[in-house]
Amino acid sequence: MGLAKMLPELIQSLFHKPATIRFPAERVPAPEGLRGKPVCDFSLCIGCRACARDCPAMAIEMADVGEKLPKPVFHYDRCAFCGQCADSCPKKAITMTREYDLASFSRAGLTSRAREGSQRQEVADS
Amino acid sequence: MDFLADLFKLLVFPGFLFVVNFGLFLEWVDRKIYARMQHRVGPPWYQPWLDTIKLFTKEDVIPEKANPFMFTFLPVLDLAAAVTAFLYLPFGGFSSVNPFPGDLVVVVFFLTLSTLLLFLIGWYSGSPFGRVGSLRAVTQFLAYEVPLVLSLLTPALLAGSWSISTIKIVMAQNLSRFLPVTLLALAVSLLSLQGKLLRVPFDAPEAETEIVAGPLTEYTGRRLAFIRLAERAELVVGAGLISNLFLPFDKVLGMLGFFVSCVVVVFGLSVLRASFARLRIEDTTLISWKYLIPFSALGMALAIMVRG
Amino acid sequence: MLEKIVALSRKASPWVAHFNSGGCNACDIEVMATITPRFDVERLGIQLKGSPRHADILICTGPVTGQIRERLLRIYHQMPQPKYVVAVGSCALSGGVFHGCYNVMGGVDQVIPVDVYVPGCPPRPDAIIAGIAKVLDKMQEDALSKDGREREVDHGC
Amino acid sequence: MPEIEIPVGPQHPALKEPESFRFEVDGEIVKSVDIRLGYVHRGIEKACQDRTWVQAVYLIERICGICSHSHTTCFCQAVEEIAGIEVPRRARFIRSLFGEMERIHSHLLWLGLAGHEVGFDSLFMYAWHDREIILDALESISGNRVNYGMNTIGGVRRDVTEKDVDELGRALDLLEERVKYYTDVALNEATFRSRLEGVGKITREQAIDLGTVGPTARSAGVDVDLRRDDPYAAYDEIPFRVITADGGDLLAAAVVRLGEIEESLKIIRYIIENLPDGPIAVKAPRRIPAGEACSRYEAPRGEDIHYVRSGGGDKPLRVKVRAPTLANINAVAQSMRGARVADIPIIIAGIDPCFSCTDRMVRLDDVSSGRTEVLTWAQLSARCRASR
Ligand code: SF4
Ligand code: SF4
Ligand code: SF4
Ligand code: SF4
Ligand code: SF4
Ligand code: SF4
Ligand code: SF4
Repeated sequence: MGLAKMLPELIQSLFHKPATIRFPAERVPAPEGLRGKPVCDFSLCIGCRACARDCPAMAIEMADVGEKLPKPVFHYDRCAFCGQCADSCPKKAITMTREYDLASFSRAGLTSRAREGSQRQEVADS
Repeated sequence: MDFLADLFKLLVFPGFLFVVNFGLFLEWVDRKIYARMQHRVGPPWYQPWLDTIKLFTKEDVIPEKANPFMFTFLPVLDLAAAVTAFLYLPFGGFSSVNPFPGDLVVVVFFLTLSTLLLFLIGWYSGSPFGRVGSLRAVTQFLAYEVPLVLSLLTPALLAGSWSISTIKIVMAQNLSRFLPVTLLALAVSLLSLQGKLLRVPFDAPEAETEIVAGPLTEYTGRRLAFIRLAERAELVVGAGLISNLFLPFDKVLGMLGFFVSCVVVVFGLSVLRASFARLRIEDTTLISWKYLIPFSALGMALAIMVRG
Repeated sequence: MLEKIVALSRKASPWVAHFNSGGCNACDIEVMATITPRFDVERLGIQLKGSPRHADILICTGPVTGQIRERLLRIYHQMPQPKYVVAVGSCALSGGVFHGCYNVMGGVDQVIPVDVYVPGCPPRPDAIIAGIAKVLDKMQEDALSKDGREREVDHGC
Repeated sequence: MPEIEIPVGPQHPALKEPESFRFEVDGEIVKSVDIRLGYVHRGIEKACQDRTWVQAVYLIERICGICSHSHTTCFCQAVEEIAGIEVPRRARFIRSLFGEMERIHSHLLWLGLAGHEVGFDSLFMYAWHDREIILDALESISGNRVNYGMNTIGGVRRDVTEKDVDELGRALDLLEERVKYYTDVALNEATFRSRLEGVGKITREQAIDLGTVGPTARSAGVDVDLRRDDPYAAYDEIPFRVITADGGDLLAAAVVRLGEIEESLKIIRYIIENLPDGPIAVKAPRRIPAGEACSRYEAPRGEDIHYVRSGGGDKPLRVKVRAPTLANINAVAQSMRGARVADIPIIIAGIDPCFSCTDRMVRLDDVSSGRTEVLTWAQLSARCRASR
């Protein structure tokens, strides 16, 4: 039993540098395996729909991007960042990037678009 | 001309503007020290001012259940009471607006008044949290008021006067002899001031996790700003009073000394806030009767003995 | 000049009320984590307030369940103008994994207007702070624009 | 003094989740409580029925973020039992590893919140600051701080690498020292202790009668722990102690939880030293053969039960979840009677509630008038009595 047990530590921390990371000015890189925004490399994708089938959040829509086969378009406003799509893809076309800072003013802005090389297309949110 | 000078005193220096700004400064000191003790960076120095400005520009809402007249009138009165209390304090080489032999009593009276106003503020806000908070504020008021007054009386006894400026002079002259004697009273008065300002461990009346924000729960915008300013002003008065009576550095260092001793007092209050858990309202009362009051009485007895 | 100060004060002193509108807890603990030493949002002037009456920003987590809807509206209406809403977590944005559940409205913006959307399940505290920082800029802009911002929602309550 | 009705929740600073308690108080004493649950009820059990087995795991994970690993492990174990899948040994060890890491983060979270409830914000800040250590470890192994997504039917999804083991070792050294410090502070700081001692007390008999589980039961002297009594994952190979105390009050709960953190640290050390080699998962079929199973798991807050039934298709026929807080909530109602208003938040916090898994509600659809009404506990029991 005692009073003010934390006092010594409290006073000590007055003389230490604070533990705060001054985000957004200062950023510590996210760990290697972070499950951030999933993106699809269309050059690998064969349009098999396995990703859309297994996505628990129905965040993947197979959309016509002007190529022969439909390609996955991600709705990040629904995505649970679980990485199942990357696991399910037989061609390893989907990678979970380390990008996590996705805040946006509108939900329409949270939809992935077709990559360079193919026709750009924006999929409006329903 | 006299009238203008008085108005200046009332509104600018040492009145309203000075008190409010100094209060906001002390709030920053308190928050910063508190944050640093928790390994955090804490708010920038201008934070309290911006908080206040923002509150003034927010929408004013009068809840349906509140009494509209009381709801508007009480916060202003609360601030007025706290500022008035300060006008009776001499500081930093300036004498008070109206020094007279019993001004210590007047200051304590105005401090008490603002607590009672807080009770009304909560009671008429029409929120159950406000009511519980108000009842607790009054219960707590009974607990800390006695030790606060007793411990403030200790230097008064030593100096043999009720006038703050006289006590101050006597204390400053005999600081090395009197300070050890008054240490006990100083500690008790810091603790009771903590209670008076409703801060941890005596923050049951505003306990966030129990009753949201107690009496302030329903207040928004300007009215909330007034109450908050009144609390800051009370902090200035409390810190000023203690620094006047116990740590009269300003007799040596002038204005700077006053600032320093106020910051020292606020530092003490912050340390208290950081190192304890909140006490239940019953325990507050109990601790007051069991420890604070006996110790403040002991402090007084010491003072009487020293004076012989 | 005065306008600028007011705008600055809006931006630099946001008080936040946090409301779980039916989420899974994870977003809530991440919101709580933003006030802890590692992230310490108090350095940005952000304070977590218990009473919606004191808040400028409502942080909402969760897909809005059938029961919570009415509460959410009530809390939103209790907040004084100008008020902003940040939806944190994918299920607050659209229902996320809870899409199609019988008791879920599917997103905070089905009930009250939302200013900033922060995806993630849960978003890292950094991402939440970035989202709040976004809304802060918007607050400043709104305060500088001609008539500030007055908006009222009527979603049938 | 007049009787005042105090609503706590659904939006209240003491509750991080929306739940509603109505207290009739007389002065500072609680006269009666009406608990109204159901604000977070999302209908997950029903939703599972139209998710595939793969998808259902992620949905189950989001029953609750704090013990997400507990729920998924419990669910996967049930499914694996139905399908007769033998989970590789390494996967079982990794499941236990995450289970213990989750326990540590959850108990530190509790300690911080308990501090916060009683106004001891320094403790809250410190505990949550050191909680980041374990969160960092979780994040760097699994890729997310809270919903780790480690489990899948048939094993785990990510392996623990050499590098992770090294980092974990360092984190353990740091945590061991900090946990000792918190144990000292939490159990010895007079003001904090006075807020816990004798508060929210239940006796051993009550704990058994009310069916409490986990630390709530163990703090009342009931020696139950599924990890020992009905081992799952790798617990049959891991030596550890079950911590019990006999106060039955919140202080005893703190003793149990802090003791469990220390024990968990030891378990983790054992696991990383004895991690077997091998595959981390076996492939599960998309269609699970017909059958049913019940699986139990010792979550940080107590026994979690999942009942799963498959009809042989690619979706579950029925999933039923009984989460620990539901078992413990009766203890809250019990110890709340006659409590002081000041103790309300800490008593609620005492069982470490998190309602997202507990929530259920009674909804009355009046077919003739088309009105929908949600009943409170009091209304429900009144109806029951009337119809008897
Ligand atoms: S990460 Fe998960 S939720 Fe997001 S798109 Fe992929 S499968 Fe769907
Ligand atoms: S699973 Fe892979 S290959 Fe198949 S559609 Fe999705 S991204 Fe393309
Ligand atoms: S977004 Fe994900 S983590 Fe956040 S509350 Fe919803 S399900 Fe939970
Ligand atoms: S009771 Fe809980 S677990 Fe069950 S469906 Fe409702 S929210 Fe989900
Ligand atoms: S599932 Fe039925 S038999 Fe089993 S513990 Fe619950 S009530 Fe008892
Ligand atoms: S007991 Fe609490 S932490 Fe565990 S699943 Fe339920 S809500 Fe989540
Ligand atoms: S006993 Fe209550 S909680 Fe359990 S299944 Fe029946 S209604 Fe639901």
